[in-house]
Amino acid sequence: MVLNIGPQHPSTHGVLRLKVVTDGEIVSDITPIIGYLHRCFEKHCENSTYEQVIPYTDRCDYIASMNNNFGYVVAMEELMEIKVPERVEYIRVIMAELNRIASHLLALGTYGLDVGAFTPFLYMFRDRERILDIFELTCGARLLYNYMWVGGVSHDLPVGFVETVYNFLDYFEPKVQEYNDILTFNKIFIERTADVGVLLPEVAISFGVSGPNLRGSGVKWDIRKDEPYSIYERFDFDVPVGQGLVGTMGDCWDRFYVRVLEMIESTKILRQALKDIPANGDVHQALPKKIRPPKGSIYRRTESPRGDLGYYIISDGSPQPYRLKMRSPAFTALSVLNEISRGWMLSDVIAVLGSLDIVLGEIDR
Amino acid sequence: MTDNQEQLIQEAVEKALQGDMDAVNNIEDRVTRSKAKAALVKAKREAAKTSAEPSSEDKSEESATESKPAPLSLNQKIAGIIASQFPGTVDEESSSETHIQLQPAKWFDVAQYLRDDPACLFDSLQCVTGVDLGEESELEVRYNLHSMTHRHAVEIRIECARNNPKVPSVETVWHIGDWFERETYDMFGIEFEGHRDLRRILLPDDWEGWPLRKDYEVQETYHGIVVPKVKEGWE
Amino acid sequence: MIKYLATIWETVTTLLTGMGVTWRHMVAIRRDNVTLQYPEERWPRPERDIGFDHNKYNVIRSRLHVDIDDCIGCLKCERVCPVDCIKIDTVKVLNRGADIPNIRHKGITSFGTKKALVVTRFDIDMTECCYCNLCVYPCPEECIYMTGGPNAEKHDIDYEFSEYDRNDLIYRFAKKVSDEDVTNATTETQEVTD
Amino acid sequence: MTVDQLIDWFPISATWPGLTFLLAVLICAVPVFLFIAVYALVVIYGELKISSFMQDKVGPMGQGVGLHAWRWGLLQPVADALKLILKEDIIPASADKKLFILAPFIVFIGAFIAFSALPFSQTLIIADMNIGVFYILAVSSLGVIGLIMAGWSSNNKWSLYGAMRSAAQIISYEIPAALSIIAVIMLTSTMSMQGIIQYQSGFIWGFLPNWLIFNNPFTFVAFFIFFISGVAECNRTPFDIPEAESELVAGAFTEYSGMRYAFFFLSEYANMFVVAGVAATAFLGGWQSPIPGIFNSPAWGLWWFMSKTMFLIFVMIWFRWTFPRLRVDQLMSACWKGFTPIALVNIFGVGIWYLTLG
Repeated sequence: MVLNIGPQHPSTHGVLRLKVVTDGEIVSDITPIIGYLHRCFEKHCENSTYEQVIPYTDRCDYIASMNNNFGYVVAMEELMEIKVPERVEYIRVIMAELNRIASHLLALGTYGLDVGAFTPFLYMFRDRERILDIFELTCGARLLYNYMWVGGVSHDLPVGFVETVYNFLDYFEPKVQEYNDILTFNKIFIERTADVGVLLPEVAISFGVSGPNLRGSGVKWDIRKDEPYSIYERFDFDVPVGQGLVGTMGDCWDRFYVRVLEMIESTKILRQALKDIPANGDVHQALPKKIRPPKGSIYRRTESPRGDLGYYIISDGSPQPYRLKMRSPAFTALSVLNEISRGWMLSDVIAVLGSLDIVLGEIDR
Repeated sequence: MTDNQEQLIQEAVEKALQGDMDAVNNIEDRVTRSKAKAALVKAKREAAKTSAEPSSEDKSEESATESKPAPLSLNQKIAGIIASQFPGTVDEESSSETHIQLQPAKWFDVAQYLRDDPACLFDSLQCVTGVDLGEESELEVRYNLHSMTHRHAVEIRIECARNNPKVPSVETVWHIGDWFERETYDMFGIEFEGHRDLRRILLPDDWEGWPLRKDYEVQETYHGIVVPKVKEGWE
Repeated sequence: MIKYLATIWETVTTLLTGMGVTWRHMVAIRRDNVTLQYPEERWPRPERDIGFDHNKYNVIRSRLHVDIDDCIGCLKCERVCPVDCIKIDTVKVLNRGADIPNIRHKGITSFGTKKALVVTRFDIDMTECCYCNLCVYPCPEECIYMTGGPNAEKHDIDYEFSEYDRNDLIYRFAKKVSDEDVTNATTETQEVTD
Repeated sequence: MTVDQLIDWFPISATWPGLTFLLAVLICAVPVFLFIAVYALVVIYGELKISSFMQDKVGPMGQGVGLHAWRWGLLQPVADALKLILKEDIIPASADKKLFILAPFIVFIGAFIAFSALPFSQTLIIADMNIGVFYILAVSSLGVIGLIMAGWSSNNKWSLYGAMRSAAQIISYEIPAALSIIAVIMLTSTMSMQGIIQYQSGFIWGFLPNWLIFNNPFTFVAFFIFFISGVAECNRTPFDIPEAESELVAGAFTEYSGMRYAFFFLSEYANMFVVAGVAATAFLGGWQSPIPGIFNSPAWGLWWFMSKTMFLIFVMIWFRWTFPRLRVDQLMSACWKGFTPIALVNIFGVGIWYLTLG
């Protein structure tokens, strides 16, 4: 029987249609059909100037838009060889890590929903709201910020920002233990996710999967550590890797638990960054008046909560990018869905789709 | 413009170059002051260009490989390996330090070789970018390869004609190639031979034209719906 | 057999810890209730000064507002807007900086620059605006800002601007003046006022 | 106050026995239906509030100008009920009309007629049959037929999935429920509900009320087996796979709307009450008071029965907002590999305990 888990479905994390061929409950083939949310991001970028592209990068992966900005801005600064003041680097790392925690909270919460647990979703969203309040404090917006510019940031940190983030961190760390109590080590949750959708490391690499999905399969690859950009080499944090505590290595539970551990790592980075952020320094100092990068091309990857977020920018000296390609991690994660959920039951397809943590805005661009 | 104004600007610009800006600022007439400033900026830019020239060559190695001690040699090494294995595929003159230019002909075997050769071990295809090099010039596909074990990356570019662009598909070498190539086909119309089911991935299947080409015009209506939505009372 | 009993034991204990968590939340509802009773309790607005040189400047992405008297029609905001949702038409004035009373045109802006253009049309389509704040930065007169922007005390911050009709969301800031008033105000020779 | 006493009470019972029987049944059925309606509103409100408290929310509070949900959201369930009644009843074009219309009523009847055997208090029972428990178990499996009809007739893949899953689940969870009731009947040696409760009067081991749950460890486990398989029978979490929101949209009721959906809703809550009622009667001593000596009048009896049942329903709501959902094959393996063997062991255990300790 061909079943359409259609574009309008409670658990497809966006506008995605899965054509599922099933006999009885067992799924034999899945073809994801995407493109419902295609907003011609790359065509828009070719007709807008370099600073106008930033609000568009926000809207690709709308759950982690700080990291999208960060990726674009790091690529541009390397193309134009701009050196950004210390304070801006620290502000950017703080914002990116806060956004990573917020994005992981959303991923874990909606995954609880896919598996049927309502309450953890609301606990995690309550904590995510606190991070959004911090963002609203800094740049006024809660979800799509247009905060990081090429060469600096739009606003300096507000008065009392560091204390607010410290309060949040003290509030947040015990909460992670609460999520573990109610969801991670819940036997029904383990039953639903252990040994389901096992992703082997070689399959993951050849499918270009990256980020928590790849680390869940045991491959220790994190761009913040292996190809350090900005000032990530100053912070010591370790890269959590799936060990198969419950089921085999690389199953849904591992991907879930890697995200939980990654949130704790992000709090470690935040504490170190907050400790030695330089107090003074004008954030607008390195902002170029007119962004006209020299002719040439660059491909730069950064670590977004979903994986390797790559920007391939080709500039021909004019204020508008000649060609801008965004390599989206969720795009590759979705391509592996068919490979790992063949032969499982219908409710497992939903569980595997949730564990891959895809965002359709980024897949369709 | 009177000559004393000109010579006033001249000496104001020299003084400003040595550092004291007030010579330019206290010219009371607005017009000459703005001209002086413009002249000053032009002078500064020439100065900057001459100084920047010598430093730009050595910094432009492949950005993602600064972890390798000898950045320049990686591309040469890989290009050398390819040239030795598949003579005649690498055209030297157009591959610069950051990328390797290849002929589309034997690209599939080169890709296979790049993945399996112990020296390269490029096991992950990071990104496939289609590029339209200009109104009437060719199209180009750029592959960014990365090796998880050696932790090094390289960029390979393949040009193909504009009228019927053909590039061999590497979908069987790296599985993600399947979707990347479908997207490049969807946006540029580059045929990837040997691809399992080459059809549009993002746009609806019966969409005419290749959107990201430079000479692309949006079709008027799609199934009767006017494509460029114009709001009334706005223009 | 032991494994069978172990899974039962593990199931019972983990389920009970989960129930314990929800019980604690249920019992402590008065302490950590999160919801806001909307019409009575409103969302607190970030009232604070972020240390900019403007007085009491706080950054908030609510509704765009334009002090039309300060607008010199330089079209910078129109050019920088990524979604082109700002439309401005201007007409040249005979002599710079002169007030034209019958079309309520003020010659000097609050920053003291003399205006050379009459802004006949300044429309912002808030349905297309993407709240990216890019138009606020380049404005030389700082006349376009999100309410609660640089001169926050003139307009208090409001974020409830939903309308029943979509066209009401197109804000027209230019002064309501008929076209021929504008043409004859700016074309016939005027005696120099200053 | 049972139906037979009511029949004798009628003067014309001799001349038209059929009419009086009909009248008596009507007189008993209408209050039960009203009770179910009011009880459903209370439980909907309870579920709203309890689930909100568990999720750090305050739930509907009736804020805003105008009536809205009055104070503390008390009118919210009324608003829900009105919404369901006033909404348009859509019958899909390709649906099998007769079955589609009939399905909700059969599901509701399955739950509704089980009320006749529930002992609300010493005197307040509609029909004190001597096969009370057996009757309830038999009748509550009627609902499955209604669900399958609903799933099949709405001609939609999702509801077919939901119907098949719910059929498999309800039928297979009747086995452990029945087996744990057998353990009870072995002790009380009567199947009539009042008889079971009478058996549970007096003290056991000194201070404990003589409820069957404290009788011996096997009946203690039998209580949990019965309760959990009861939860599975009314498709509540962690077994709510038939109408799993995240997979099957709404399972068998995807195509229903308006009044028909209200009936499914009502029958789910009625089923919850029946399961909680039987569990309270069989294991928690129905209308017996926790301190056996005092508070034993019929009025108190009603209070004790309702409070025990309501507590069990609270636990069901508590389950729903804490646990994730089991997969279908895990559900089946839990039933056949988990509950049924333990229920069988219980029966032997109770037997041996009864023989040795008397």
